[in-house]
Amino acid sequence: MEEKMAIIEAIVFASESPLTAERIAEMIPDAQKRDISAILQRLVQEHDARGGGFRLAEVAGGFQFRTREDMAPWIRKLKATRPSMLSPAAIETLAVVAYRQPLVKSEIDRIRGVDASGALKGLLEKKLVRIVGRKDVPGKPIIYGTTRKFLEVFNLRDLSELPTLRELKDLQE
Amino acid sequence: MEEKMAIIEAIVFASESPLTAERIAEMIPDAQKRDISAILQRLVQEHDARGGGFRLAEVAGGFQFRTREDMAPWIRKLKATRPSMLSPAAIETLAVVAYRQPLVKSEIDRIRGVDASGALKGLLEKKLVRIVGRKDVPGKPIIYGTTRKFLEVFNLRDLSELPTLRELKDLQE
Amino acid sequence: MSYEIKLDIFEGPLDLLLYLIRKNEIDIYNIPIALITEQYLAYLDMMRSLNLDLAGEYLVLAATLIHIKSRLLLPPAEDEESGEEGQDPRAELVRQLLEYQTFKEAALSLEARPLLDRDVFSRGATAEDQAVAEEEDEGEIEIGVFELVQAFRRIIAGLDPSDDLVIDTDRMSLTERINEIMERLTESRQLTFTELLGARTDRKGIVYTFLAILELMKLRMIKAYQSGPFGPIRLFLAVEE
Repeated sequence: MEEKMAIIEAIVFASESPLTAERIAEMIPDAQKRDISAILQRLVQEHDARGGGFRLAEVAGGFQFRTREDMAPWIRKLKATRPSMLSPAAIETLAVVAYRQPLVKSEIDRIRGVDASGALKGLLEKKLVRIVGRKDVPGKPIIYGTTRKFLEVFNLRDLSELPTLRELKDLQE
Repeated sequence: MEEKMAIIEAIVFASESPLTAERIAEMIPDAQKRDISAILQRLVQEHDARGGGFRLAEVAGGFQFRTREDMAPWIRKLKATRPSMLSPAAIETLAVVAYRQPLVKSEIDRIRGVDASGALKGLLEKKLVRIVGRKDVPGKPIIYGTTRKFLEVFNLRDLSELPTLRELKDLQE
Repeated sequence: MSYEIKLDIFEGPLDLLLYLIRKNEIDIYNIPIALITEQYLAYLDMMRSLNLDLAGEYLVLAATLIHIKSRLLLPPAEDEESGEEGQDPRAELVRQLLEYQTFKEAALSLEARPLLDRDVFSRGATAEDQAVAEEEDEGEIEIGVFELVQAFRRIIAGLDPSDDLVIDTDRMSLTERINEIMERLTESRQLTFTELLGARTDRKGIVYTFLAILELMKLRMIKAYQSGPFGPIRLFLAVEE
């Protein structure tokens, strides 16, 4: 393997969170962001072609090695602890925030028909939702949005990877 | 890649500590320890032949993916450029300064119940806290406040965008 | 009874209503309000008899259903004055239900994604990673404003409640002004009140600037002098750097 490609692979492998081409470019002095992006894409293809137990995934605007989805039953055996799951109320609230962000709490309450305080606090603590700012209306209510960690946990490259509300609506017909 | 080999690769990749063939055999019901050892050896060779940024290393009686030794300088760069984070003591001190500013150090110590010198120094170095002025009382104590960078880091237009205790309490319900 | 199993898994009144609509195989655009209201109220009764916590929102929707029912009993409105063509009283509720249903679908599609640490896993942290993490202070965390206000609440929870701890956006606006004034005074050594005001000639700007100056004088951080009645107010740092 070409040296620059091996270096990029090593850096991505060693990182604990997804790395963007920009951040990698900061570490390799004579590299262009464009070249790095191209190399990352080649690495994605190479690992997919290998068909090994893990692949290079594109998440949260960056790249991270992750196990193949169909390997999950085996990894769960390895990790004795069960991952902490989100309650249905939390996932509903998260869905509303993800699709309607930036938005205020009263909007979440209105859509779900119940008070979202508890669910919202849990999502803030799990760092899946964050405070974005305040809305410029009387009372200056807090505006919420999703975080980078939301993209990481839900394996999303960016928000546009979510199906649109229209697509979801058509699904119900 | 053969399925069993991919499974073993995924397990070793996801494990936090080096895994022995015995441990892996416990997770794969119909596998012989001998077969697993052979597959691990083939994986070692395959990754060495690829010449990528990481390899499958035999360490402490087990197997673990590790970056190549000659990649160490790059990995150090990665660790050095980690996004700067704050310790719990620093967050507490910063919270007190942010909400109670302008204030003197003795006031921070009193509110936190411990000496804040270390945390305060770190926050001054990170330019999240600054010296606002001095008080015209005996000893001329230094008065602290937050900086413009504090607003930038926390993505605030101004201090009035900070969430209030009441707003936090409203979420507990 | 299948009822009991269902009760605690409703996410709210809209969820309960959607369940009833599905159970009765009803067309959501043509809800038989009388039937649904009756079943909805029966569920509320059951929840009450089981001493389940009934959120106020359930009662609000009950009232809405009863209101719609009564309006449907009236002859079609002849609202010629308003020019409206007697809208279906169910329209708003249907719109709300459809919107909620779409987000329930969105929640399902989120849940079905390959989740980190459930379906996909990143590389296990090695001993080296942990060593590096420990080097840089015990357990550092990335934070946002939510973590900041939480930290503040934790700290003051143990304090004397008589402490003046009222923090609101007005107080923080004042703090913002105080910081600005100190910054400008550090640069220019002395300023008049008018110079400090600058372009802030609105009532709020003037009030905050004035309050900030009073606060700074009380804290003995600045000194103010006035050469005579109605003369310009000059401000100085109390302690020269």
